[in-house]
Amino acid sequence: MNGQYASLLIALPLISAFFVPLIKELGRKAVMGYLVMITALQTAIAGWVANEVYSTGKPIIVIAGGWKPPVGINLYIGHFAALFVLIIAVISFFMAIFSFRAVNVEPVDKYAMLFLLLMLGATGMIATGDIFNLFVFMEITAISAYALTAYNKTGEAAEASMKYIVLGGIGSSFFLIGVALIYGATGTLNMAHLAQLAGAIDPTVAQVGLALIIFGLAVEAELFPLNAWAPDAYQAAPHPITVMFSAFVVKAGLYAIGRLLYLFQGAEGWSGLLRLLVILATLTVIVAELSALRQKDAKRMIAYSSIGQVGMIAFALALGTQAGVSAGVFHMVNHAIVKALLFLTVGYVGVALGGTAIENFQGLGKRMPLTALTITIGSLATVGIPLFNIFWSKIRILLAGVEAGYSWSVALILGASVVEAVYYFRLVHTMWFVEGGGRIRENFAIGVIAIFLAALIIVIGVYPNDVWTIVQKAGQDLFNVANYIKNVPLMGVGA
Amino acid sequence: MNVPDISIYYFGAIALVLIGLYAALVKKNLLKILIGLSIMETGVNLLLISIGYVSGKSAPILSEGVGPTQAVDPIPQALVLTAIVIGVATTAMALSAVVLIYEKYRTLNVEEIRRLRG
Amino acid sequence: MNELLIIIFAPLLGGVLAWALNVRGIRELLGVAGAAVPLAYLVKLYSELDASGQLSHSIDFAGFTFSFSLTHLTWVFAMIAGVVGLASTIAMVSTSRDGYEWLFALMSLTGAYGVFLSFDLLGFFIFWELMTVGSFMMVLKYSRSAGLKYFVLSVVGAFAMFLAIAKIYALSGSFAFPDVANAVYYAMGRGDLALVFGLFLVAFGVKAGMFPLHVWAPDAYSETNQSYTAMFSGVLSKTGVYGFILIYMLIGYRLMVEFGAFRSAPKFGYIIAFLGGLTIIVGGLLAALQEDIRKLFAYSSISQIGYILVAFGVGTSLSIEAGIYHAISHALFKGLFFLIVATIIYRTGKTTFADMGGLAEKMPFTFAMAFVAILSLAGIPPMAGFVSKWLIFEAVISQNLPILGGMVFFGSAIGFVYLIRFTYAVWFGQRPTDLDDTKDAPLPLAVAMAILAIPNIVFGIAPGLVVKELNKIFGGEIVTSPTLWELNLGFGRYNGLLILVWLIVGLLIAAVIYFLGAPVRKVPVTDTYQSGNPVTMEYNLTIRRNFFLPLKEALAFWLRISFDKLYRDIGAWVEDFAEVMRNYVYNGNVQSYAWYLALILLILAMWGV
Amino acid sequence: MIETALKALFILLYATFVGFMFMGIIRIVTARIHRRVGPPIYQPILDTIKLLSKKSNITHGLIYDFGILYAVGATILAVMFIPLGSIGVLRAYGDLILITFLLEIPMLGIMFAAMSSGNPYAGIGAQRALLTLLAIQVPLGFAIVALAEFYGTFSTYEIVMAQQTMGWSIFHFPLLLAAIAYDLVLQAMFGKEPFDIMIAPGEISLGPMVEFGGKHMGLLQIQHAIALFAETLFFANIFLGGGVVTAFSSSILNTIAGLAVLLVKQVAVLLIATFMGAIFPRFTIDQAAKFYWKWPTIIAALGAVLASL
Repeated sequence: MNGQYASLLIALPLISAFFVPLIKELGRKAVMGYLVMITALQTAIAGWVANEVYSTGKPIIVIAGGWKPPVGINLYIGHFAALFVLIIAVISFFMAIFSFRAVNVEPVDKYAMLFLLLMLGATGMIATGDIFNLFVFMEITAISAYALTAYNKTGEAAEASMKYIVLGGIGSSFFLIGVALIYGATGTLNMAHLAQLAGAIDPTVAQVGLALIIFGLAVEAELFPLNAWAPDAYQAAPHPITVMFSAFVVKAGLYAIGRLLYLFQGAEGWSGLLRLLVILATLTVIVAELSALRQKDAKRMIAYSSIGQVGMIAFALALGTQAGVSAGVFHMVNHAIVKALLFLTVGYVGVALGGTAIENFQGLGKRMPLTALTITIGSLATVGIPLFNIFWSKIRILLAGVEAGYSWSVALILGASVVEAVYYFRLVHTMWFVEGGGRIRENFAIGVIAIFLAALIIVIGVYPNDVWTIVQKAGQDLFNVANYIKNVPLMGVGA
Repeated sequence: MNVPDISIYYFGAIALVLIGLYAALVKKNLLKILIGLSIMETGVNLLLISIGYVSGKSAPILSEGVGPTQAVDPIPQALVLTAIVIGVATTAMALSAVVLIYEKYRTLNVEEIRRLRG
Repeated sequence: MNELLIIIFAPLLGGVLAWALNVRGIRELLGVAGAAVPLAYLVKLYSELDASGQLSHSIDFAGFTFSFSLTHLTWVFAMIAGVVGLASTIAMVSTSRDGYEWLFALMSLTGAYGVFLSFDLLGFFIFWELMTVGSFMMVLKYSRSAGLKYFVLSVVGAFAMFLAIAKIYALSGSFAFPDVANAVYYAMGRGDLALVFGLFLVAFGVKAGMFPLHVWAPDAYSETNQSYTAMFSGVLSKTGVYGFILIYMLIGYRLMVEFGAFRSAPKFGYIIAFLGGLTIIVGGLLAALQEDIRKLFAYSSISQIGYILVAFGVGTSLSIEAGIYHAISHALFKGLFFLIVATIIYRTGKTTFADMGGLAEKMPFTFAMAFVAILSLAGIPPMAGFVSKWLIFEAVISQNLPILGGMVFFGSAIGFVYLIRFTYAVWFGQRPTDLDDTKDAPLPLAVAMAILAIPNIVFGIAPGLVVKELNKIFGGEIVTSPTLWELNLGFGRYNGLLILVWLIVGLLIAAVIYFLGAPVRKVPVTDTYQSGNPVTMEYNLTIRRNFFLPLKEALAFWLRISFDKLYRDIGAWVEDFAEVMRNYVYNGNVQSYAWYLALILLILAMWGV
Repeated sequence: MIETALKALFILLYATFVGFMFMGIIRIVTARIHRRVGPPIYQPILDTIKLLSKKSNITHGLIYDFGILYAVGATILAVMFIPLGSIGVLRAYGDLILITFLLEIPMLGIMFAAMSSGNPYAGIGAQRALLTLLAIQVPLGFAIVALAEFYGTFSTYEIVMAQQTMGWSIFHFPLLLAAIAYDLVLQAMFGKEPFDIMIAPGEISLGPMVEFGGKHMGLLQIQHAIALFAETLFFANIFLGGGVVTAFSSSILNTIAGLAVLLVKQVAVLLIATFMGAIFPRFTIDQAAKFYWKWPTIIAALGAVLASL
């Protein structure tokens, strides 16, 4: 099959999103079924693409309208993008199923549309090879995220959405300024081309431009202190959407940071920017974990924990070493799985028991044993217990951190991890060893998803070899810019 | 100081961005903050346009007497068009959120809209 | 599959199956099998090990190379885990009621095996974590606060270790012990070296229960299944002890070269030894003041580990051998003690001294076991506990380290003190009437106790058995052992058999005199001298609380200093700080958040221009 | 084998007899200090015989009996390890640490027996005895450490031999300090005032001993006699040069002379303890602990540190 079919990854959700109003009349079930179908289809395509990329070892470059880059806009589906597009599709598929149970507020058709657009935006951010296109996809993601945050139509939801909009708006404005500066200096928007020219840009412009772009993305990637919207949005959004936020929306932002950072490797002042990012990432971890310590709402607690983990990924990406990037990508994968599981199960508890306050978790081990067990697995994994997947990526990140000379940072992150362990184990204790109410029947489909994710956590934890090989390739894709440039067929304009 | 004449657009654009930022940082009324955001976006768009502007050239529309060499850089203009659309969408989203907030909170003062915190 | 891997993973497998099936009977069978299989393999591998000196195995996993190695040293420690682990799991057949406990108890046993057999730092760390988690889960089930205290301190220790490992890895690019030792010796700077040492000290100190990092132990040891505590204290704390040997193996030479020696002990070792000495004293004194039977032995465990640390700190081959010997005997007698405690709690359901008394008549077998354990812990010849303590005394004092010598002497007296307290309050005196129909130990517990009691006696009378193995670790005659019964250090000799024989002679002489006298008539506890008061069972005849009140008064000043409280304060402070910070930073006002953005922009501007 | 048995028998009889004489001496000397006449020196023997020949004995159980036997057996064991002049059955194994431990463990047997009676006085007595033990252990430990470090060996016999060439231990300053501390410790080991807190006649009715009577008490008297002998002998050996006489050509004469020398030294130790005991009133237990943890500890520690230099 022709690699150009990979453009379906973008096209499918976009087109199907516009068809949602047509089937609205058929009722809620139909819309949700449609959603499940489309995401399943997307998963199939993404699986095919990933298989293609990993079996040939070559990235798929989709060139729009036959215009070769840098004039035309291209999609670059390398090892990283292939992997993450698949993750996005799979998580979306699961969440589409979860939405059946979790989303009862009308209008569902709008929900389905926005859902697909969110998936589209994240996919696009990861797949695109053009910096402005990146901005567009980022805005698509962001706007659908704003809308979905407010979807529950409560005051809190609106408030969270508003915060997200204000901060996201400022961030994207500055991102655009950065793009403008870079474009002004190089005259190109193609990433591969930019990377070629990076060394030659006026240092001040490169520095300021890159800094502003990173700043804009950092809002999306939840770096402290630009992440203040995140806990609110996570808490107020419908449960499936929270999963998506945590599992891939923020990852897309992180990916963009990583990609652009390494594209501009040649630029002056690059290492200074890295150091700043390391500081911010470390702060993110610490502040987030401390904030989670005394939360009374489990969902918010896990939201903070998610931010902390994201900080760790950012730390890994900002180390500037191959080991760090690979470890960061590994952590991205693991975190996507674990947080998907946690938000899914916690959200399910919220749906079943009417809220996610910690009191609702009392005696959950007896009330909803399967859910409690999977939450426990997710918690243990997040804390970084051996034989769970996050352990491997976490030690890799920290080893890479020390290797890169950031021992103090690693020490602080480890300290924050202690805090993390404390609040997770409090939750585990509450679930299993505090008396609670009577038994509740658990939903079959959600149980299957949760077990699947939990099994994935343990399988990767017990046998990480294969996944590690995959993420290593993805990490190289991100880190090795020379390869990236080589793979994009630039038209005529050599270095 | 040799200031190229294009600079005035840059300064204008940056000034707009800063004004917008000022509004977002200082004004307590949610609507004013959103207006600030809009101003900021306008500033950014202006900046984009001015980067592609070449003094004395015409709009990049292929027509009689306007060849590729006579036109300004078309790409920023395309970008700005996109950015404006995005800005409109954002603003619309924001305003609908504000409507909802006002319904629920009966105020637009940002200092009172803080149910989610800590 | 490689035998070493079987040794390591058999318990975990058994535990997972026991948990998953969770059928009464099968569960117990699987659990005990999980603990027995490694022991069988260890015994089987002994001859092979003797022939080759080292059995190694390595696998590539998750992009790392993990190597495992069975040496004479690790064999000894693994045997501790094997024997005590087996006894502990057999005892759990009686005291454990659900699959949860089997899973995590055996998981921690796997961790301990892994720690001992790992021959690279990463594997060591991973199994260390596994062990910590398993034991933590065992505690968490019983008490949240004890569990979290244990976990937080353990994790702080583990992370300290991890940082040290990462530092070393950044230097050497490898985790394997030989590479690490090389890299540290040739390439590590003075500052880093001190840092790594400090981090290791914290890491292993926590697990071993070294003062002032011991505060988790009393709570954690007491707030769990007491059968499991036998393993907890007997095996898991030994991993910390083993860690101190690792310090010698990996960075010891370099530390010695870099920082020199104090007297004949290396300076870094003297730090360990001195903290060990404080551990003996603090642990022992606090043990004497406990009112809960479990806590008494928890503190006692801390105190005894102090001996091992003192021995290791002195740093001669003799002293390290003595330390390992004490590790063995500590595992044996402390494991035995906790099984006794388990039996008592199992049969009476009580844990405080105030509720007990006079049980010797009702539980004669258990009391006999307790008698062995008491003699061994108190260091009465000819018991294993005496031999190891004696070796430590000789090793420490012969190195001209008087202060440490005084500390270990004090420790032996304090051992007497708290043991008599235990004996008096539990076994003797007036029995509360509700304990009148207490039964003796159930069969699994009895078997488990016997497994641990026998070596306590054998290793005391025939210390040559142990010393022969320990000498192999060092590849020389550190302690000569002309016969099985005798030890000779050159400046001191010990003969277990002679002591036994002459003790029997003495007992016979006494018995002869005794039996020459008129026969005895048994009288009840109420028929004693009470200053002329008539006494019935209504009266309380036993000192049930505050047995050592004068000691408490004499130590009043020192008892006010509590590291436990200090750590709790730090914890509370962190939580409060977190709360305040959270409320200030995430104050809910979007405008403040916008200011954060502006602030970062400002920083970027200052950094950029 | 037979020679060993004979030696052992001799040591046992000699120790028991001399020990009883010491008990008599203590009583006489104390009486004279109090301006009383006091009992005849063999009075303790008479007492013991009387106790042993009682027609009616009571027991509180197996441990009650076994504890006593254990105490006597362990004391016998201890005395075998201490060099007695040139006689010694197990002196080759007479390790300082071992003997120190062996001298302490009879108390364990007594405690077991006493506590198994369930008498509250016994409980208090046991508590006091243990705290006293705890108190004396620090200076005792330092004194032993000082000895071992000074001579570089743990063998009591070798220490005795070394003193024949180097002079008595107490003539070396570090060991003099150790000896002073050890002598203060002996006071408590003997159970003499001001450290007779554990027995405290008239206060807690002899504490651990309160329940014993008949043959149990008789056995304890024997144990006490042997222990008294062993403790003084140990002190004389390690600090006062022991009893090695080589002046005569006949080894039997040498042995007898050695025993005589030792006896003099033992009596001297005993008398010091008796004098002290006679003039001091009893401490409370915490006073005793604080005392021992202060001066004797400082003195002994100083001795140990000096000896190790």
